[in-house]
Amino acid sequence: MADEALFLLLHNEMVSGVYKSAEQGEVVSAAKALEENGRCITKLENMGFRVGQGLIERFTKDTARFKDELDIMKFICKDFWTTVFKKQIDNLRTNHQGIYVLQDNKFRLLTQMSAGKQYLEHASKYLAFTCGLIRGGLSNLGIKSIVTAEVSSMPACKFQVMIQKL
Amino acid sequence: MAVCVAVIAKENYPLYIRSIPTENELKFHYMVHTSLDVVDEKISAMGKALVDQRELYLGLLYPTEDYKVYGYVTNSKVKFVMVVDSSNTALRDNEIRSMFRKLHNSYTDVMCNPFYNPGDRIQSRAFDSMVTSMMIQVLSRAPCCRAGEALWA
Amino acid sequence: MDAPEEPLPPVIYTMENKPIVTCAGDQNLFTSIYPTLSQQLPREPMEWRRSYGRAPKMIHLESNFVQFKEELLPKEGNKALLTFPFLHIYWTECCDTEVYKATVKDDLTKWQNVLKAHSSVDWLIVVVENDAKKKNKTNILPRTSIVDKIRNDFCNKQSDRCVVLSDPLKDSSRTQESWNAFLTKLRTSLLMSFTKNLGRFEDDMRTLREKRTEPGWSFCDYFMVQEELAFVFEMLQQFEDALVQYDELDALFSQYVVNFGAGDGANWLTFFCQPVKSWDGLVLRKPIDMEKRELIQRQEATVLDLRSYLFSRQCTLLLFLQRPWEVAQRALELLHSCVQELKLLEVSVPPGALDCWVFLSCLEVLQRIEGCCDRAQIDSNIAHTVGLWSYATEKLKSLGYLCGLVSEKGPNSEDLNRIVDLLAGLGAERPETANTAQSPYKKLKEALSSVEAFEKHYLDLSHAAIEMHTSIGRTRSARLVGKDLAEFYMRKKSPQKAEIYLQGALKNYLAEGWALPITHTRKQLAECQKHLGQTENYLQTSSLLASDHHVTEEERKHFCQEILSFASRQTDSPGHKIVLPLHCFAQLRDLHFTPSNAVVHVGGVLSVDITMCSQMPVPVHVEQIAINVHFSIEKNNYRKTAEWLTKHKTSNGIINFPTETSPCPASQNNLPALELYEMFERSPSDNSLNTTGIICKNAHMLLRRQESCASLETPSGVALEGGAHVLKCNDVTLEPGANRLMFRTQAKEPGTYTLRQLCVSVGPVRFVLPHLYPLVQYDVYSQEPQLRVEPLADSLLAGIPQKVKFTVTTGHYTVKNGDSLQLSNAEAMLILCHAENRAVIYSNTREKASDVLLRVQSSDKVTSISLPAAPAYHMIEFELEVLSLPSAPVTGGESSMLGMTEPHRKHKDTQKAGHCMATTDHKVSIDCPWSIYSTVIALTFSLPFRTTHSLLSAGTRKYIQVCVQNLSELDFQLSDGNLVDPGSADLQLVPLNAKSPQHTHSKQSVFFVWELKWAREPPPSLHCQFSVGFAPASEGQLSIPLKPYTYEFQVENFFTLYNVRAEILPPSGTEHCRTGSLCSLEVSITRLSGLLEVDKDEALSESDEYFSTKLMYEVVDNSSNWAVCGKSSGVISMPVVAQATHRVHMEVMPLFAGYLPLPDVRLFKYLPHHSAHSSQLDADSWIENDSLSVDKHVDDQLDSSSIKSRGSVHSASSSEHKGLPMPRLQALPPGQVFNSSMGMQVLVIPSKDDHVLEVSVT
Amino acid sequence: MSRQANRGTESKKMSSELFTLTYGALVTQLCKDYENDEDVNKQLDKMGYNIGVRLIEDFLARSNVGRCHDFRETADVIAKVAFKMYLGITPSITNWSPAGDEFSLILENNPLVDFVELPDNHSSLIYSNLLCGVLRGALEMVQMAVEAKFVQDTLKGDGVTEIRMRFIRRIEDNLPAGEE
Repeated sequence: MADEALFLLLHNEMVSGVYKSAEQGEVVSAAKALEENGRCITKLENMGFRVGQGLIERFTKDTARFKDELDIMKFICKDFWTTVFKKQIDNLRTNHQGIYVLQDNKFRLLTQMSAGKQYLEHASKYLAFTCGLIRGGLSNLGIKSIVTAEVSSMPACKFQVMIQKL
Repeated sequence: MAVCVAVIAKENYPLYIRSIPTENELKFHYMVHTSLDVVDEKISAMGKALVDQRELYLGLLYPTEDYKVYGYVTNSKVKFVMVVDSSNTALRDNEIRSMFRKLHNSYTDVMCNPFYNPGDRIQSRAFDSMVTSMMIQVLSRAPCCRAGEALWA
Repeated sequence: MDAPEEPLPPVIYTMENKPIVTCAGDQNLFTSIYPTLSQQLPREPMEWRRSYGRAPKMIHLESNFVQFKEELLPKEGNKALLTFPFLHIYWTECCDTEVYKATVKDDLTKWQNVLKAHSSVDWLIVVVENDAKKKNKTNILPRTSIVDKIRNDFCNKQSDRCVVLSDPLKDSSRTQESWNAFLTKLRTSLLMSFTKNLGRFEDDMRTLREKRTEPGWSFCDYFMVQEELAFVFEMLQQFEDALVQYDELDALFSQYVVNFGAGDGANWLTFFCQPVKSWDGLVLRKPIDMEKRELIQRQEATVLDLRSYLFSRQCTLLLFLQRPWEVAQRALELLHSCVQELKLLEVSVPPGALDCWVFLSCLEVLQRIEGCCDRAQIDSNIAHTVGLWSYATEKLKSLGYLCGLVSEKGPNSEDLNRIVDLLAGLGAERPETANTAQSPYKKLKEALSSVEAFEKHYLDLSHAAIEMHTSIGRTRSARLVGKDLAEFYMRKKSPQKAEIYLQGALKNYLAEGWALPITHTRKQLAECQKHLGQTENYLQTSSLLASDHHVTEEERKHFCQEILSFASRQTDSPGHKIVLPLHCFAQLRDLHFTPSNAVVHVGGVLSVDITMCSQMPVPVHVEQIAINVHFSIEKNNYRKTAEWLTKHKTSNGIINFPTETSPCPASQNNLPALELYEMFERSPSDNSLNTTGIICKNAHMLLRRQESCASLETPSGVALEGGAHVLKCNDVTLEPGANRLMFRTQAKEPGTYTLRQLCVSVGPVRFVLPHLYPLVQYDVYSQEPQLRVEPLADSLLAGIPQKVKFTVTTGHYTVKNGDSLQLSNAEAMLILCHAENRAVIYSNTREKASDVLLRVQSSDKVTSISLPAAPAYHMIEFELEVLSLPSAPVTGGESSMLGMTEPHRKHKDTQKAGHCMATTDHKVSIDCPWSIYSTVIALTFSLPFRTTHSLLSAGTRKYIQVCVQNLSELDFQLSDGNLVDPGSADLQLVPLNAKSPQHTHSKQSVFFVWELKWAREPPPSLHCQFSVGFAPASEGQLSIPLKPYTYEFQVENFFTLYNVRAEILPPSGTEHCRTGSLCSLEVSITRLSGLLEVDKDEALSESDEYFSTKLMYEVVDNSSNWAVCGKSSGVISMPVVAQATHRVHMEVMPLFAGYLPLPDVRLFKYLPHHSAHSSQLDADSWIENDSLSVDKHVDDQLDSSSIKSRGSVHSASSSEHKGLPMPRLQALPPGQVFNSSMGMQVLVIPSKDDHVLEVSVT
Repeated sequence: MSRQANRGTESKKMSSELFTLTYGALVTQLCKDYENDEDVNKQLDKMGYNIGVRLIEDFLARSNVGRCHDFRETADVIAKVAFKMYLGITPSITNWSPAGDEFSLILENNPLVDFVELPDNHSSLIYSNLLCGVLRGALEMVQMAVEAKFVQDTLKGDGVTEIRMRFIRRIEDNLPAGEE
């Protein structure tokens, strides 16, 4: 059993660490800055991806084989989310065409930021890692996907999963 | 007891395959590779099955004169294949299961090693020694006459 | 007793058996009933409750009715269940008490005693009633009397043992009822008997089994017992239960074998361990194989016999149960385990015997199954049968190899012997298959009969197996069978047939990345290709194997040698080239250019270093390594290069090539990487952030992408492309592992060169890398020679020597000795050539190449600089000193306007001017040796000084002041400033300056003053020439004498005509002026000279020798210390006579206390209006100006209050004579008026009452 | 950013895998970003420090331990309370220096390195170096300048993992700014 506080701080430190190392490269233009930003996001996402792969491998060790895609998504929303964030996804929607929207009304990594607009612009930094977690988890279960995220009122946020049809 | 242990990636290439040194390993590579046919069959059949039947252990894939080939598939679609000497008739299903569990646990640890790159061949020392233990492990259990129990079972 | 004898049916062990029921008593009666009975009995099913908690079953009972005989009753115990009578029935239709007493009773008693003797309690007495019989009876007893008698004679307290059957042959409802009652009774009693007796039997059986550890216990005996039970179940059509019996026997036996393996053998087991003499496979065509059964009974069966028999029984039952596929599956397990058991029990089996047995068995099972299923079923259940097919194939194969049927020269004598022995072991064919054409027996016999026959059968089987595997998607298994087939073909020396199978398998292994199978299959393929003489393919495979680490060192060397020897062999026959992919021979690791930015000028040398990893186990000598280069003329290849550098190159200019991963499919995670970005969505209204998030830029690509199972098989048919541009390096020996190769090239045409294809030639063999990736390019550029001339300092100063830098970029031009630059001098700019000028030559990359003396010859027209010889793409740099002769721009008289009269105005001007230096440009045209056109270069020099002058007056005495301002950054030494007026002779300029040279720091000014003296009437204007020597303060002494700095200007009408004096007197009776109290201002204007030239203008009016001129005065106080009360200006007519004076009195009021300067008094010429049109405009403009200036105080020199007062006047006047020409005012030149009270001050003391002050202000 | 927004009483325990794996991902990422292991070690220590200076706040708030009077007491709190609370392990405290200004924390099992197998090319990587940083940063916030370093590591084949702590000096009440 580890303590949550430690994880939250570690995560914060990773975020600021990644962004700090990016700042070393002086920002030239707005476009460049955005690109740099993108690189940071991607880096965090990749870390999350690797973690997701590992976690899902552990968490599904003793579960029965999954029936189908939806079965897997449910697992992510319930068991996976609970083990990682100590709560379930509040709402899962899908168009049955390989797009799923996972909504968390009180996302753990955002609750530590005081709610309201003032930190909104920083919010996405704190979602990247989790996007990776989801993508990594899914990919390890054999589902290639793209995971994006969206926040409009903290600490609620949506993760969108686009499944790559094979 | 196991004469060959293999871990096979989602994409069906071997992540790890090791057989007892005394035997010609090529034979086992062929055997394991061929067994994937049945693994695929079982997995696809499994899709339709009910939850309780959807266990990870696939059971006996196919027997040959000299060997029995057992299969197991993780939720991450990684397959474990284990070849056992047929003469080892005393070996029971639940023993095979428990061996697969050990494999799975050990594999999970490998997956969690941050320096391991998922999809790469497995070179973990821990995993290696675990497999070794499976291969040299001898049956401690004396083969007492189980006939009585066998009847009316 | 004349009843016909019921023949005893013989006991045969088939499912035709029925439980036996004996019949005693009236045989004729029974015979009459029998048909109905035997037909009615099975009609209704009956529930059978079973012991041992086994599920109850509904069964249809049948039975085999036999005449009662004592010997039918089993003696002690009952081993043979089949012959066991489960029920005994006594039949009678007696209805006459006499008859009963006389015969029936005794008979019954006898019968009962026999049963009792054998303690059999399953009996029934049936009394048949017939109305017909009764008819002719006289003394009728109550119907039931006989039955009652019987009941209490025999069935004490089990009355139900006696049943009545009424009119059984009638067709009435009553008959029906009694039948039903009877049948039910019969059934139940039968079942009760079963349960009882079977139960007892099973108990005995169990006790027997428990004895199995005791010495002398025989498995075979036990086998027979349990099989008896099985038979009964089968007889009752309880196949499940029957099967269970056999499975238990099976399990029991297996367990014994296992234990035997583990060391504790039961001695009875040794019976089974006799050497195997017959191996005629399973027999499944008859329900029971009696021969084998007897063998077991006689304890002479071998393991094979036992197993065969057991399985045949299981098979039969399974087929009854409609489970053919289970038969197939069990069969396979059985065959495998048999082989194992024989090993375990160390039973001696002649070589090949087992193979025969298995082969036959497989086919037997398959045929048996086919016998009872239709095609469709079979096809949909291949998964179950295919195992047997391939097992059979395998076995036949090994038989073939064993018996020398797979060699092209056929079996030898000992092979033949072996065949004979094997066939002997089959014995004669079984009768039941004797007339089936394709019986397993026949197949085997035939297959072993000849090489051809064998081949036919083997191929049939293999193809069947492959077909089946593929049909159910077991491609891998199919491949494997295919490989066996390939091996077979190779043995048969027909590689052309083998190839496709090997290729197919290899493809599959490559796709799934199984290294060892790949290697192994490749080796086979290599052999195959060699036989086929497919040189190219063979060499390719060889190279792959030579570079394969799963192959032993020797083998690698061997395959490598194959290539080399081929190469050496083929050298004599040119033309024919063999093209192979490079990657299996060597791999490109990295590449880097010098210069590292991969940009060279035409003619420059570029070297390319590559690291190539040879995969070969031995050093390989290579004639040539060539890189084809694609050339494209690229515009602006600089930009391109730049971006290319950033994209593809690490700073050190090294390009790394991805190493081909060893056979591990590229298919996994080779997706393009995600490109995520932060997303900010602002609300359109106020652009406040309302959503942030993460988006994926390249989602479309990722999602569209299909999972490609990328085979690693390189596309053969690599095109060898020839190109004009090739980088070569010849005769290198590639050591195993990393090798560094260097290519040098001299850059020719400018453009972009892309490295395309790399080709290594070993004899006629070409190892080709078709495309270098990532993109590798270098750029060649060409540059025009050019000359650049630029000042060393940021700006050049005129007048003093300045350094100028010349830079010649040679570009493609080579500077030869004698080449020179011809400068055509500009007259105002000199080129100072010193004793020695040095030129430095740099290479393109800015390294100093050499340092040479520069010759500069200068004539008055041209200066020629002879350049040092310099190669192309170099730079020559040298410096020259130039001097631009200073010349102040001639400043017009307007600057003389800046007089003492308006000091503040002057001040403002200087501000406006700022500190920017005046500049002069000098154009120099230069002829360069590389061009027929001359280059024109403009050099801009700025004047270090700015000069202004002013005229100063003291009464009639006049002074000229010259101010020299140093604008440059340098400090200067100014010496012997001098002012002359060459024009007027009699005028002298008396300098009032220090003789010593003056030092002026940057941004400082120096002033020079001269007094004007003249004897007679002064000239109306002066033409002054100011000159001063100067030198930079820093330099000690200069190479050349510098020209002095000169400045020319003009001064006009400087002679004083009027003197103006103003005076303010306190109000009478007071000693001082007070604020707010009116004081009187006395202005007196005095003419200082008689009529002069300058007076001659319109203003001048003459009346008989008496001249006067009109002047206008005006009192202005712009310090607004004073309020001018009443009229502040006026026009006077001034007599043009020396000392003529005009006084004016005015009233002013001081607004402040203290020493106040006097208000200004200004004097203008007042010109009458009879002059031209223009004048009037002037006047208008003047008025306009003033009235305008009232509104917006643009002109600070006019005091608002005074204007107000004056403005009113004018507005009046203007309204009076509208449109009429107005008089004009003309300012008097500053020199002409001298204000003697300038700078005077009056003491004003504050008044007691302030309110006046306020008044005055408003 | 307000750290530890919710000082809620709700269980703060979570699957240690998440933490362990996340840390692993971080380390490997750093290994990609920096050429040599020394730089990675530095970076880890620095990040640890930043975590430490924040963690102490949470620690003091949740474990109601008062101000420690001497280094020994501090050592106890670290081992028995802090490690227990955050990593669920209780290292033993051993070999005090005679001066009482140095001691060792012995970790029988270090949750950070579950599953980890160091590849040979990272021999000089101090995998768990973050911990040293955390200790340093946290103690600095309570006016203690210490030095923490690994002297044994199971990853390197040692029997146990040992962190050596050395007390440097007491810091007067001018708080150093975190190495932001």
